[in-house]
Amino acid sequence: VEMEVMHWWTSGGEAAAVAQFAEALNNNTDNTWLDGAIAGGGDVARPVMVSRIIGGDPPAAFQFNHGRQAEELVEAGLLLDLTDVAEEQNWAEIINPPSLLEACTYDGRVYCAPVNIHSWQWMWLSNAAFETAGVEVPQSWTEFVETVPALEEAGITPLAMGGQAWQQNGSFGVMAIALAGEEAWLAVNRDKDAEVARGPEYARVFEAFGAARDYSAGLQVQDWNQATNAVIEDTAAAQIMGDWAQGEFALAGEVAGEDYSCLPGLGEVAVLDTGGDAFFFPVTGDPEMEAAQKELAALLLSPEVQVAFNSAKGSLPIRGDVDLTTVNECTQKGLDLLAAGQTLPSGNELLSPDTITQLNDLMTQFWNDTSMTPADVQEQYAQIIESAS
Amino acid sequence: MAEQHSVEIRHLDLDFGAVKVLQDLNLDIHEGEFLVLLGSSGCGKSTLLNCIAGLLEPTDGQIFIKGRNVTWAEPSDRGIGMVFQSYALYPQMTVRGNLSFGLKNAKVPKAEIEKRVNRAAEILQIQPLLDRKPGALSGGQRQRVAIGRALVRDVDVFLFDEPLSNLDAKLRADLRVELKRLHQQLENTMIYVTHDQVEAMTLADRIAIMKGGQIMQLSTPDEIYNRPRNKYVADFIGSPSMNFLDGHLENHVFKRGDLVMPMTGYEFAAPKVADRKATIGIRPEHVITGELVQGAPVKSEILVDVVEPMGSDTLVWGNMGDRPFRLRMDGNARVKPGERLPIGIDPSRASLFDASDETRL
Amino acid sequence: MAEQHSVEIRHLDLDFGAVKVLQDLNLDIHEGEFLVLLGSSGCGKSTLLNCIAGLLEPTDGQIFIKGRNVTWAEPSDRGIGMVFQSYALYPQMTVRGNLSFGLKNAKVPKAEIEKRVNRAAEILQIQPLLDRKPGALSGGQRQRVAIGRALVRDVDVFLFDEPLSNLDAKLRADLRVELKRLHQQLENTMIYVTHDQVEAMTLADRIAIMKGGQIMQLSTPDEIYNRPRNKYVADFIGSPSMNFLDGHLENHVFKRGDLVMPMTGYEFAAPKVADRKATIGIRPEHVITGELVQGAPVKSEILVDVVEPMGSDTLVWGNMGDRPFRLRMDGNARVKPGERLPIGIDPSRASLFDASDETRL
Amino acid sequence: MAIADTTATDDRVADRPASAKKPMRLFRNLMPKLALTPMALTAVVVFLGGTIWTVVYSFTSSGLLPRLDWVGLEQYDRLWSTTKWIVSIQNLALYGFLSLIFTLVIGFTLAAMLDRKIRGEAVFRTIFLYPFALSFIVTGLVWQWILNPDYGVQGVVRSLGWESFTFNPLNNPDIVMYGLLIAGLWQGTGLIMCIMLAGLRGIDEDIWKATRVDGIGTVKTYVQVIIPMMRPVFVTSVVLIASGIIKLYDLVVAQTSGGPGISSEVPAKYVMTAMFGGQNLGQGFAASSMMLLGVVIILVPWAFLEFGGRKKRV
Amino acid sequence: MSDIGMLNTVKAAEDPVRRRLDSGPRGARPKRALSRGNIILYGTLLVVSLYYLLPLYVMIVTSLKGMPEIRAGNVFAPPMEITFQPWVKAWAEACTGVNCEGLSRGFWNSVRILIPSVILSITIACISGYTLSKWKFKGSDLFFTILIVGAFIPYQVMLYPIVIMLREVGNTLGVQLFGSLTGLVLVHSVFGMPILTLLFRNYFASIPDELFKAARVDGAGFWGILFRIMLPMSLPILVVAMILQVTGIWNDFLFGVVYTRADSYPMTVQLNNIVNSVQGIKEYNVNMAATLLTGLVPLFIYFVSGKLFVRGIAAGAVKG
Ligand SMILES: Nc1ncnc2c1ncn2[C@@H]1O[C@H](COP(=O)(O)OP(=O)(O)OP(=O)(O)O)[C@@H](O)[C@H]1O
Ligand SMILES: Nc1ncnc2c1ncn2[C@@H]1O[C@H](COP(=O)(O)OP(=O)(O)OP(=O)(O)O)[C@@H](O)[C@H]1O
Ligand SMILES: [Mg+2]
Ligand SMILES: [Mg+2]
Repeated sequence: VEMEVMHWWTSGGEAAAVAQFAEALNNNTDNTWLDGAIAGGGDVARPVMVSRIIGGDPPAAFQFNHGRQAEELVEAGLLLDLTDVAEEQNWAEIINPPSLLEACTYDGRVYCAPVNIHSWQWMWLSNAAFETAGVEVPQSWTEFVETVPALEEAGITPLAMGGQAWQQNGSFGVMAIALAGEEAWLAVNRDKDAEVARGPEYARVFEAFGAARDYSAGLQVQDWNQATNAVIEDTAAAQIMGDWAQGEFALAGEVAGEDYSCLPGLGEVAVLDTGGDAFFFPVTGDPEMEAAQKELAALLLSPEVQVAFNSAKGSLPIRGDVDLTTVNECTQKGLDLLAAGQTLPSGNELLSPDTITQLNDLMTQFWNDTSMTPADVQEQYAQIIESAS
Repeated sequence: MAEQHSVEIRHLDLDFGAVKVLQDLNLDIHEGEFLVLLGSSGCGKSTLLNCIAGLLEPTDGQIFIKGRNVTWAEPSDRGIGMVFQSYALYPQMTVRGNLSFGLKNAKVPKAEIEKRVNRAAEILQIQPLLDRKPGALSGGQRQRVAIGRALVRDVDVFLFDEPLSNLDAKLRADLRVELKRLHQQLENTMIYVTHDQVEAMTLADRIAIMKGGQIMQLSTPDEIYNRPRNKYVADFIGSPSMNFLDGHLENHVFKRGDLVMPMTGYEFAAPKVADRKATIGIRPEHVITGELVQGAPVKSEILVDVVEPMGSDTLVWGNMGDRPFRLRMDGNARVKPGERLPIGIDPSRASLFDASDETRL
Repeated sequence: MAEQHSVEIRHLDLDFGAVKVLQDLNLDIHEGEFLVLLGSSGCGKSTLLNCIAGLLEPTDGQIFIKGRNVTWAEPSDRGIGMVFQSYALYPQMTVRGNLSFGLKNAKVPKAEIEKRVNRAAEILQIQPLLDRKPGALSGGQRQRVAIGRALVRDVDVFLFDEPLSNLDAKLRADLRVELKRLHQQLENTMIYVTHDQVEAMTLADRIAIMKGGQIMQLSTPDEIYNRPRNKYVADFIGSPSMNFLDGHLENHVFKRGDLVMPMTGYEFAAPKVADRKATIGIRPEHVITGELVQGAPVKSEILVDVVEPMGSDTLVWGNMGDRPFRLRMDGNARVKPGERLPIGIDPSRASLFDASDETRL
Repeated sequence: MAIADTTATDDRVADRPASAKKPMRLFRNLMPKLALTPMALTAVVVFLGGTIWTVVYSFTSSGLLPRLDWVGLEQYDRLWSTTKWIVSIQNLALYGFLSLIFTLVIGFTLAAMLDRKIRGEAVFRTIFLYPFALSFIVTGLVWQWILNPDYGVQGVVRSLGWESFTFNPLNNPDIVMYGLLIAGLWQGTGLIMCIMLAGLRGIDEDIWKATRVDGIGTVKTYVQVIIPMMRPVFVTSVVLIASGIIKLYDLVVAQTSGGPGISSEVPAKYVMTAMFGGQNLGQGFAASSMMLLGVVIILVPWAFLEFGGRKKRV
Repeated sequence: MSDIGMLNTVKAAEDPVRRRLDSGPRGARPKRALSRGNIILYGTLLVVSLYYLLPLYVMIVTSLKGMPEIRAGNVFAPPMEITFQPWVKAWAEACTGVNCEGLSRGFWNSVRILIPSVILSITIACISGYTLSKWKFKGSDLFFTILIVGAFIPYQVMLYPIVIMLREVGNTLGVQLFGSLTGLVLVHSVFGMPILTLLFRNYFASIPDELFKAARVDGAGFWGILFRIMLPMSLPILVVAMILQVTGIWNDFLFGVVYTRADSYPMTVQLNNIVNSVQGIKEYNVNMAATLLTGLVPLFIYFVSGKLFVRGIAAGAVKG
């Protein structure tokens, strides 16, 4: 059958990765891949996917982030139950960290096939930029802060940040884990403890976030990869961005360790959050299609496909039992953390999209409004956490 | 009453929302008659015509054409043809197309259409124009095409809504005559709306004077001109309009200040009319001037204000005492503003109205 | 040249691209004269008026107003006021605003504006309307406001472009008289464009008949009516228009078949006119009918075709031999279509034209 | 009455039997009613129905899917306590006001200029109108680029030697709305110019002549005489502009994505983000309902004046 | 030379010195081509034209540059080396997801969406406008008022209700409406309706009632009058409607992406994918080429029918 698969992977590395899926499906099964790419990210693509499902003309499969985004679709019985595939393929065993499968499980049934792990917890540094400024490449956020005057002296923007809200909120999340510590972060994000959010640990995070705002003043770009590009071109020294940024470095032919460095957990708290993408399969009522969907689900998690896909995308595989063919320094750091179980669930899994939207707005507002003090934003942040479900 | 009525209208009411445009209107039109609906703007003439044509639905009442109740019939089923003020020719069709459109709609056979169009074109002398579009026709030619459109359909009743009012004076006069000639030739019933009284007087067999959605008088032009039923009609008909003088009727003698006018020769509506306040109306063209004043039954004089020589005759606008007074004299008359002009009045040609309800006495 | 000319036009040419609308036109208008420009549609009347007003620039020639060369002057500097066919009132301003707009713009002091507006309103009797907007005025009232707009500016020359042609017949007659009265009162020069000959005849001191951008005849209404300079003018003036009969002039006797008409009493343009083909023109209202036919110098008869009773008089459309022939009779005349009507002609009131160049003999 | 009776007719005023029966009201002129069905359905089902549906669901806590669990005014509470919504409203008000004024002024001025019997009118007209053919996505993209501080206007002026020249609206929260306005005007003035031009062409020539005779200058004539006469044209224009303003979304997304920060957020974008980003349909519907309320408050009185007033039946 | 101006006139031709004129101004006032008014007028128009043309210029220039040149220079500099590679890429090579067919993939889809949508929406609007202007019945204006208010509703708000309606109607009728071309065509017709109906209604209202009445007397019915009398007179307004609809539908992204399937995405979806797909630095030249390619159809229609557009607007929009 022809399977229409909707996703928003349209940039260079992403598209190459998706092509691996398509190829695998076309080669290994009787099904054909009909690509339904929609650029512009989840906000553009999600309404399309949801409309298609509500309208009774669902695609065969669609991409969502790990987490709570699809909860309601499951509740409404619109998504295909994959439990038999999961059991057959023994997903419970192979998926690492297990939180990923949990995120796909509702009432004990499995509804999605996770395909990759993305972690936000990285800072990318341009070795050349620090060299120009005449300072050592820092090994932690604290050290990075010390190099800022030298960088500014040399006319280099210390921190590259794109103008979109999710980047600012994401960076904040990274800094929160790194600077407030795992415990406080979980208290806020998992337990919705507003007192912690108002507390001193978080105050420190907001101070740092405010400082970061100043560091980034010299560069005005919108897209994350434009910011990454500034680091690649050494006009900016660093960027806090998820591991997908590594694809851009690779595409530009840069080598980890030589041309750029990476600091998981900002070098402060070595931990990864395990967000990522998963595929969901709407109920179609067509047995033939249902079989094909299950076939695809199994295929997505098969070792070869996992390797091919994640190598291309620059993300980490969701199974611990595969080796990526060529692994650079940074990826290896990530794999090590993963193997060591140094993981946290991602914000997407803990917070509702509604809350995330509110936080995005708040953070971007703060980021762009220099008259807003860290104290202001902390209070508003606490209020959002307070009202979050 | 043996005569066949062509169009009968019974108790017709028409409202536009709250506005009552036609009120309990009754009208019988004879077979072959040329009836003119005359009235000032907004009195409901077009509305009545549109009701007859079926283009407006009456609120109440009935309409019969040739004895058939057509109150709810489609316009095309009523046996009527209509000619509009703007002619409403279909601009994208040739004259031939315009003429044959109605027939095609009625699924008349091709050959028959051809025949009828040619006959109509011949009657109206528009054969050379058949392949032109309306844009390439003069006003008069358009009017003929518009008539032709009704003609080909062999209708019983022709309806005209101010068909001449867009034309200049000269053309209007010519086409008026042509219309009259056409009526003499076709002998169809024609109902003709206008607010031009010259048209009404010259064309009509009978005139219906309308006011406020009602018919004020329905008579021959002669009767309307000479024996208007009330002051409104008297004032409306004639240009310049009738002179009115208020006074008293005492014992069949009209008195106003110095002016004493025994109404000898005047045909009263009732044999004996009681004394009352009355208004006398004298048409400007019935005022006696020049040498004839000597022999006039009643004499007076006016102070001339404005003189309008019009070639064939001369209009004099003056004042009799404090009342404006108009009169029409011969084209050769030489009168100057400021002059005192002796005049004579013939009571038998005057009209006398009750001062309160304004009906003819 | 003792008399002051109010407006002088010298060798005026005006082209719209290739179309020559005015051609070497000369015209002198006297101080205080009421001059009417009369002509059929498209003959260039409005164009000429717009040139005088400065709204169109002539291609060549000069215009003088009160002896001043204003050919290049702005419209507002020429001392003219203009009244348009559509009145062109400013719809969103009150009547007062309309009247004072030009003055305010010319920075006339407030008090002075007030004074002039009131005076104009008084002359035109529109004081109660000063605070209304044009939309709430009747046609006649609008026309007065339009005149008032020129009046307040104390202009030397009033220009009117068919100011009455949008109105219905009755109102037209009334306003005509008012205009005439206004002219008697103000004694300004007025130039008035119309294609309605009744207006021209009644209003004008002199009429200029235009055709194809040139002036055909410039004379008093009387002269134009009675002694038209050529057949075009003769045909144009008078309604219904003049009857023309082609024939031969032999030794000052007009002959056409049976009809032999010695032109005794006719004022020839030249003392001795040679024999030639000629056309005689007889006005419908100059045809002698009824008992008077007996005494008429020339007798004939016509076959009646259509009769139009018009109240005050009756138009008869008939044929003399193969030529259509119209005549105007008394309102009481009783004539029937198909009847043979004896008529009489008085050569002294006829007009005689050369058959080839159509000028008056 | 008395007169009408006698004039009309004589004897047989006694009615004839009405042989033709009055047809039933509903089935008279059936065809027009049938023909209007698609439009009536659209109006009632889609627009009215959709609106009601939206309003109803704005009182629920619908998330990704519409669900009827009532929460009263909670969504509205939250809406009005959200900074982004307030900013959106303010932005829309600012943009709407300026856009309305400038579009009318520019559209009218251009139209007036083209109406001065100039050479090359068709060329100018096409130049002013062509942006209307392009989508907002394209418009936003191009202007984003022209306003790019490094490559665009600012960069060019600086490279010409004026180093301190600053024109960077898209990255300055204080003036970002003006950056949007520049693009919006570019896209939308052409159509209004066309409408105005058509309106000017409909003005009686005599009015112009009258003002010349009165000695009134061109500009003054436009301002004091012509513009007041073009009321219907302005009404049409305002309706068109206003309907565009309320829908302002694509341009913002393409040009600024609401940034920097939330400084160029607009209500339509708020709705979209709430519904699909935040997966909170209820919130989105509440915001939509507020927008609709605004529209209705402005529009309904006008619509009734304009269309309801003069009724006419066939 | 006493009183008679008339003598002048009539005898002018014979006057030996007929062109003798007084000194002083004569004929047309001399005009300087460069009068102050003209300089201001044309100057302003030219400057404003620059503002309107600038983006087009930038688009064209950029689309002809190579990426290195774009990074080096400013947006206004003319290309030093003209390359058509971006156009080729935009049309045939640009990738989205796994497809690398550029815009060409969407072009025919757009055409397939455009033609029936334009035809259907204009047909419905035309019939509705005609009914509303010439065959009013009680309540017809109410529908119209609702419809006009509908013109103000942001499309996004109607997204879900429409999805649900299409689904339900489709289920009732037993046809696939949602996700099919039919559904999309219906949606375009619905959202085009307010403005188009307004235009048609106003236009038909400006056609004299008498013409309509004449046709009724001639026995033409509802459709006969529409097709034989009204439509042949409606070219200008049809052009306006067509231009508005072609522009709107061709440029539409939201409906195109929501109400169709991946294999029938219109060109704008491809455009969005190209423009919003970010691969390293944005390929501005390809974006611009794609933009221009996408805009070509409506632009072409504008350039061809500008004059009719103004005429149609005059007839349909101005008379309220
Ligand atoms: N569609 C309508 N809706 C409301 N009132 C109308 C309508 N048509 C006509 N009227 C009113 O009905 C009255 C009669 O109109 P009608 O057109 O019959 O007048 P008329 O006698 O033909 O006038 P005219 O000589 O100006 O043509 C007028 O007062 C007019 O305002
Ligand atoms: N702007 C113009 N361009 C070209 N030709 C014109 C223009 N204005 C008028 N004309 C032509 O000039 C001629 C005279 O026009 P004008 O308006 O002076 O006629 P008129 O005598 O006033 O006619 P009417 O009685 O119809 O008003 C006409 O043939 C007309 O077609
Ligand atoms: Mg009427
Ligand atoms: Mg004229």
